[in-house]
Amino acid sequence: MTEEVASVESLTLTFDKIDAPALADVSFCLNEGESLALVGESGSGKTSLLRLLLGLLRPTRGKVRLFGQPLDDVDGEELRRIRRKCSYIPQDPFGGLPPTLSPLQAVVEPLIVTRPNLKYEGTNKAKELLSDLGIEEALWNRKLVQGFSGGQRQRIMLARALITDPKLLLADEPTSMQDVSTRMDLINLLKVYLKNGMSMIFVTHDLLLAKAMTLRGIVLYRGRMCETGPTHLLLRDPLHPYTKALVSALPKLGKPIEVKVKRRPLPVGFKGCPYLALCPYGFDRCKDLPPMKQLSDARSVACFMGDTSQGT
Amino acid sequence: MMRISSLSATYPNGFNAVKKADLKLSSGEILALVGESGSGKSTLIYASLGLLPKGSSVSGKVFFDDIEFFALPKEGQRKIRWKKVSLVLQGTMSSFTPVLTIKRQFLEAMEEHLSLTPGEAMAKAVELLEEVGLEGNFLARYPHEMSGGQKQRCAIAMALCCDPDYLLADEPTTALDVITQAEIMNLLKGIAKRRNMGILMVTHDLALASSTADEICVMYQGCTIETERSDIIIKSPKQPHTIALVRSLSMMEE
Amino acid sequence: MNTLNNYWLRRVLSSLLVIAVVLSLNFFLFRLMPGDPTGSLLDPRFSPEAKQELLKSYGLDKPLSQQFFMYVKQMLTFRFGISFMSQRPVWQELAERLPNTLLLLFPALLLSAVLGTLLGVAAAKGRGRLTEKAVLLSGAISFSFPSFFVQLVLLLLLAHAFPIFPLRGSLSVPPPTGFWNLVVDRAWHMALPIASLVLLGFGSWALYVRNLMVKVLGEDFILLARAKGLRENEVLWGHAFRTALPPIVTIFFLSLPGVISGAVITETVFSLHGIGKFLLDSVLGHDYPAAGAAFYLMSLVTVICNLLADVVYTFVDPRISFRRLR
Amino acid sequence: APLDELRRPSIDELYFLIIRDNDAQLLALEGGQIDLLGDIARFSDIKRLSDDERVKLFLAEGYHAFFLGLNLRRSPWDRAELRQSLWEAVNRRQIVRDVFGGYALPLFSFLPPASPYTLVASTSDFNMKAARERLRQKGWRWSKRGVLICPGEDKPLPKMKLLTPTAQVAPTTAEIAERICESMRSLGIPIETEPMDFSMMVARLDRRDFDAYVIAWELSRDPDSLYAFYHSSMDVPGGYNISGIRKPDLDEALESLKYAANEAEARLAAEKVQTLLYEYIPQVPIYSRYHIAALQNEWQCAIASLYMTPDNTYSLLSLRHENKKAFYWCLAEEPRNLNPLSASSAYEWQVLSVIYESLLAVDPFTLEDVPWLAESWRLDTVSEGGKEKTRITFKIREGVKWQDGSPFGASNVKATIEFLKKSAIPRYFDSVKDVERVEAADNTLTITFSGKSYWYLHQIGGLPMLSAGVLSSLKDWRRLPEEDIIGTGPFSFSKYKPGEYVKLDKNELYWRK
Amino acid sequence: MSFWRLDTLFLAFLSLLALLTPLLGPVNEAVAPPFCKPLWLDHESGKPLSLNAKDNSLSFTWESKPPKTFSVKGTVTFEDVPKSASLLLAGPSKTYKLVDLAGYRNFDVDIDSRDVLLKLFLGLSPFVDVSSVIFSERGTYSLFIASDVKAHLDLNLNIYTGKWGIFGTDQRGRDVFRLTLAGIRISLLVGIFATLIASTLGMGLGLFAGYLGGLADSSIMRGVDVLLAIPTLPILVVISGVWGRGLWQIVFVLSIFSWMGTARVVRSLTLSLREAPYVEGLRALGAPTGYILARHFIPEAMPLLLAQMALGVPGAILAEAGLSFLGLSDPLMPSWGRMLHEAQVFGAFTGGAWWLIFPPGLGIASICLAFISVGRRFEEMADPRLREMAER
Ligand SMILES: Nc1ncnc2c1ncn2[C@@H]1O[C@H](COP(=O)(O)OP(=O)(O)OP(=O)(O)O)[C@@H](O)[C@H]1O
Ligand SMILES: Nc1ncnc2c1ncn2[C@@H]1O[C@H](COP(=O)(O)OP(=O)(O)OP(=O)(O)O)[C@@H](O)[C@H]1O
Ligand SMILES: [Mg+2]
Ligand SMILES: [Mg+2]
Repeated sequence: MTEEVASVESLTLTFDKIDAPALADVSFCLNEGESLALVGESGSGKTSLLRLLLGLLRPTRGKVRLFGQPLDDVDGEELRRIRRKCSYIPQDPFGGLPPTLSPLQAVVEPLIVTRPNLKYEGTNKAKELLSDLGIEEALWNRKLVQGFSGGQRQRIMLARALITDPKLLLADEPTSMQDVSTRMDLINLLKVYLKNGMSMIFVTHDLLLAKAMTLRGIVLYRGRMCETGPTHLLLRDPLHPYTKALVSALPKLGKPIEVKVKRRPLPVGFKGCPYLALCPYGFDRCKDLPPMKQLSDARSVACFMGDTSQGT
Repeated sequence: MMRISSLSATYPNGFNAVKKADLKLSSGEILALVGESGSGKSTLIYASLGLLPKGSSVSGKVFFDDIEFFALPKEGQRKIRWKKVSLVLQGTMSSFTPVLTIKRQFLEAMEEHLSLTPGEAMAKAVELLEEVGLEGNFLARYPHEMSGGQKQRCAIAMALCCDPDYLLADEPTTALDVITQAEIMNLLKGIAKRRNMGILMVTHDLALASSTADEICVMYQGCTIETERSDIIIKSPKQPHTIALVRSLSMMEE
Repeated sequence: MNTLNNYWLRRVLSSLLVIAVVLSLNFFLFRLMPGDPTGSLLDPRFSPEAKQELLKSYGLDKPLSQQFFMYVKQMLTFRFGISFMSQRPVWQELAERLPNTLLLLFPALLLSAVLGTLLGVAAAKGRGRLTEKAVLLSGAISFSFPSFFVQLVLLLLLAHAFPIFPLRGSLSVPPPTGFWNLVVDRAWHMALPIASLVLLGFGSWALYVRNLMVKVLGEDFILLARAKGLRENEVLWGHAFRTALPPIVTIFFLSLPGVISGAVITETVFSLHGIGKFLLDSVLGHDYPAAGAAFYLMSLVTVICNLLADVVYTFVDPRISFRRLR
Repeated sequence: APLDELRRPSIDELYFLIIRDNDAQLLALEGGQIDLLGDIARFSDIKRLSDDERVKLFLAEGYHAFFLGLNLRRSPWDRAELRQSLWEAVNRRQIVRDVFGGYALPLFSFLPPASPYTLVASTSDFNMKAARERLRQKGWRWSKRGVLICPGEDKPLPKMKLLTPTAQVAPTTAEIAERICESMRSLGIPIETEPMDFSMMVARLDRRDFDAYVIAWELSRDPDSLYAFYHSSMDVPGGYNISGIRKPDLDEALESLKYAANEAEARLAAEKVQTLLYEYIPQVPIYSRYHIAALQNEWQCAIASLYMTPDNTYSLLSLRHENKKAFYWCLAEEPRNLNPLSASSAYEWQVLSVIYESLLAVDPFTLEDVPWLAESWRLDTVSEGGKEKTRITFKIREGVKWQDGSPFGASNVKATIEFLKKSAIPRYFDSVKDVERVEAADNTLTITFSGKSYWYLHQIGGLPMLSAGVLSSLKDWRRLPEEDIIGTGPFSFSKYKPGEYVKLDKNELYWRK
Repeated sequence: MSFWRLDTLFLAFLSLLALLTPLLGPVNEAVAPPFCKPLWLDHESGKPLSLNAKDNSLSFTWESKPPKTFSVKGTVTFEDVPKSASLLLAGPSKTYKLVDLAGYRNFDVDIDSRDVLLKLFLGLSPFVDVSSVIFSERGTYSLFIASDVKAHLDLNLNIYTGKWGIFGTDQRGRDVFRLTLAGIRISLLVGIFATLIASTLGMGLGLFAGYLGGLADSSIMRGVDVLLAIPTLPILVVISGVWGRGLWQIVFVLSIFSWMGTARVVRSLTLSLREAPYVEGLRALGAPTGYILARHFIPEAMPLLLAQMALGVPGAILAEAGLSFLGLSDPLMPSWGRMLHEAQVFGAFTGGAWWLIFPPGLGIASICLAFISVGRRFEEMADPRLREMAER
């Protein structure tokens, strides 16, 4: 039996001043050892979802469970105990690291926090991780405020996340600033961890990377899930028009990108399918919200398109 | 034409991040700067605009058209910034002043360099925001109320607001989904052609570089080792480092 | 939005609570203090009966609880009664002193904050240069001297040895006629006290602002602001200072009530008729109505300043949220 | 006599400039902003001013007296020989020289030196050897550490405290207290100062909760302080017999002083009392400060004597300046309350005393009574209902006008006295409480007292005269509107700008021509 | 950057002195007449004289400018009650009758040139300086008795030049130099301890209030409000009345009433800091609140705090002076603040007695400067941003 690591149920989040919800009705479940890719439009609520999962934000509606515990009910030490099984890589490498520490200190820190008794081994492990991630030894003791490149910072954040051997890794675009070869190294490193039973939620815009890293993916659009399924299928055989667009927009070596987006104006307070604005198809029915439709074990899609093929 | 000739930059701690780099960016063209992380790409950009921390030393020359940037007095340098060349920083997330609204941060640049009425400036800002796929009401937000990608798009829009002749963009699309990224790239390309703007774009995405850029420049350990037309460099990379780069990309695609 | 309203509602309510606590503390503290108001009227020819008569005429013979209710009523209705010492309405006493103190402290606080801020910013701007060293040194010196030392020396120098400024008071005697002459006269009299307070006060501001600014100036958004080709002043003030502003504002508001009670020495040295000295005198003289009212007002000012500090803080720092962290 | 030559003042405007800080006062005087500065206490100031050509300094014996008080209810102060030794153990001269630079008198009497009733002590001066010797003879011993042991006991004296005002309020007093403690310690009395807020100290004294204290008094010309300080009936909570002396023979002498029928009797009684006091020494006199005042040299014709510096009303009447008509007088404290009924501080009276006048005045040269609003008076002891009573008949001066123009007369005096008695105003409570009857006819005023005492004359003669019109419209004696500050004096109230100055104008209706 | 710079050396030196001051012995005792100038001040005035007249007369020469004061003390015993007798002091050209001894067999002489009675007796104005009148000439002086019966005398003549020690004496004749040394200890103790306690309190409570938010925040901040809003003055009076005015009471009072500002400042810093992504990252790790506060907030707040502390020590030293001003400090505790205050009260400022003012005044100032400078270095150590040229 694999155990559930994290699950969310009809999660909705609205921010104070802003009308449109940052997340609407998102549900999924992540089992032990599984890794999940979160892809989606910029601003579609990926970061917010991660923060909700960790209880850093409180949902407007819906439930979050981490390791079987509903986060609403726990607080204090209990919450921290749960959190200690997780690691989080914030999206911003420039704000995400404590400025007054050196890389080595920053990497050891999570260990000190979660398992103080491991401090000594921690330093060795941190050194190991840092050199695995290609941070030269000369930089280990320089304070972070004194200047590191974006990629370097991201790698330090990754090392920081991995050092605790988390059960669940929540990574928010952890490799966006890496060059291709470093990225490969990181992927390989992460894969080792995944093999050892770590679960992961991986936010990325790089579908290829998502495919390489994860088995399952969720596509978010304007705070709503529009498609979920095995990543390779999502890439090979996208069902939702947005996923299709994403796949087709993938830049390929040497080929010019062809994206033709035509925006369709939507009335204010439009309640229907959020993608209607960009959808090349667009039916009358799309004025209603398409429900999430289970297509097979692992795949579901929120679009009326499947229905149309059945002749409406 | 923007030209960087044998530019070297050393940080106050003595680290020589850029070594005699040479670069040429013609108007109306897009030049992609690639290279492994830490190779000095960002430093090159900062250095060429004289924005390195105090105590750093920079040598070499940077020309914007015929103007030698470092030869200018402070005031002259200031006038060139943003008006002639603008910048998208790598860490856009923390490059907005946290306590000012986006609107303010937009307008001040335009106020400084363009003689527009506030109304015109607002209209222009809204227009630019819409072009990068954000609604006009984002102007009223504070930086912390936006997602990473939204900030990045804002930063791009802001970089365009004074119609600069050159745009130096440091990984401008890392936080964007591919569609938006494609839109933005199209936008930039369009502007480059239309307004004869030269764009220097740092990226790690060789595919993106090859599909958008006219030329690609590869940096390695602070040196610019190879500059070539993009289609050529992909097919026949010369330098070993470039070869490795291209190879790892094709590996990814599998 | 709702949570925010809630927050302010609770904030105001708890401020009222603070006032209530302070009120009762004030009352009981005074009565706790050994001694009684007749002490200051000691005269060998008074017989014990005359003394008793005195207590009775002040209502001090009543039980404490009754006195307390009277006191609370007085405070809440802002009718502070008659001062023991002057036999005049306390309101009148306060009203005639308040303008002087305000005229002294507000400009002084404002000027020292402004001067200190300017210098602090200049120091941060001229990092590592002579300007910074000069500001740091002058700031430290300004902070290091006891106030009456500096004020007396200033008085001796600028009012006595070189009589540029008047020696005492807030008005010439007899006062000049005509509105503008009065204004000029007032300004001339206040110049030295205010200048001395500014001299004493700007240092801490300068040191503090410089620290904040140096940190902010190292941030990335300053780089972008520079890259935008903004004028150096715009970068310095519009971005760096604006970001460093929230704690500065807090300190400003917090230092307001403190300086009022700190005005005693200045008021003595420059013979100004102000609240500070009044406070001290009425406490020492057990002038319950006067001291009670003065402290009540001070507490009110403090509480309002605290509230203002919070309000202004939320205005100047949009990032702030008062939610409870988990 | 110079008093007869006094005329209407030549000063048109009299300003009391309020300056509280000592340094500022001095600088203001030097800068010419004030013409008269009274009560200069710091000898560094005196020295500085004595070198200054522009000012003239005056020195007078005053009514100031500074005592070391003891609690006679407690051991060891109940022992007369200890108190007597203490008298000799304190080096008054040294204190006077060091603390006042010589500008004070070592005090060897229980009345101020200027008082006509003072009996100068024959008791000896500072003599530590004699002090110790007296104690040894009476059986006192010293412990190894030099602490005194009471005869008949085996433990040295316990640690004691000397109450003193804080250095803030009274720097010299605090300083002297330190020195006195040192003297007492060298005699073997283990004592330390305990500085405290003045009113707190008064409360401790009122509760009789103290070992010893130092206190300064501004006494008066009459020896009435003796009764208040040393009569056993005053040893009640809040009473002025703080030391708690209760001696029948002293009480008897004090009573005969208090109820003396005439001056001669009073003089005799006062002598008796003081002789007894020299024996009992309920408190130890330390020093009496000279009054020192400085006047700008350009002002002429000041009236000053051995007893009074020129800061008095007579001087204000006679002062002349070649071309100045405005006079600036330093006021060292805020005159918070310009109401003669409730004003209590000396600073308030500094102002009020030139506005209000009373029936009698004191000759600055002889300290004798001189006629003022009363032209003459007579003191009789009469028998009424089997009781000896005092009757005083005043002949009231004619032609005196209130500052508002209405005439002053015997009926006004009657109204004043009756108002004071009726309202039981603390300040005047004791002065009028024995008044039985007041009769006014034409310009004669007859007052009958329930008892017999020579001092009634001074008590009534010193009352400020208030206008009957003002009194009748007064609702609460504690509040006198500014426009009702109306006296008969040489100056009339014009303006009080709190914190800055009080301005008085020449009274054009003043009765002197 | 070396730690041992001038400021640290200076403070270390002061601390050493402070440790040694108990060796000074009692400093509160008078050693010379009050208000003596420092010895090195003017060289013209001659040496003090102390002479004893055992037989009938005493002669000496005075060859410099007039002394500050002189005194004659002792006893004169006549073999019989004299009808006319007086003590005379004869100068080169004039003879002064100091006291009339007629009618006494034994006479205790106690004359001081400051006595007003002596001035009046000499027929001088009470405001002249007798010694400058009598000793206006240079030459031979003699002190003798003129009487109709034989006299035995045991008189001491002391001539003071009004100079003493390195810094002179104060109004009680105490040695200002020794007082200054002793003052170091008090000022340092009060300054350091009061600030330490206050900043620790302020820091801790401010951090917790800001970081935890909610109830913790509002209750702590309301506490702060109350403390800020209660007038400190009567409390000071009451406390000093109830507990006395010793050193530790002062430290306590100063620290209890000075932590609120720090708390509020730290809280507002915390409020903005707690939204930083890396702090969020740490919370996401399940880091204990204590850890986050200790490892990140305290270092972040440290520069601010150290700045406050560096300013706080001088502040406390000055506040102690203020308390002395209100009479709320131990009069036997010779702190610098107290010395300054006493100097002011006894007219040293207008009297031009700058040697009383400058040692404590400059002492306070130099301690404060040293603290500020050391504080700044601590700041720089704690925060590389203040140290490095991190600015662009
Ligand atoms: N302020 C600084 N002081 C010293 N060294 C610095 C500073 N900033 C950057 N460096 C170093 O300079 C080198 C180049 O940094 P730069 O930011 O230019 O890299 P980059 O090519 O932009 O890398 P990335 O793709 O990861 O952003 C890195 O090794 C970095 O550690
Ligand atoms: N503090 C906030 N206040 C108001 N709106 C916010 C706030 N934080 C995020 N949002 C909004 O919520 C939506 C989701 O934001 P989120 O950061 O989760 O997006 P994202 O999927 O991570 O995007 P990106 O890929 O660009 O980082 C965005 O539209 C954003 O503008
Ligand atoms: Mg995001
Ligand atoms: Mg970079």
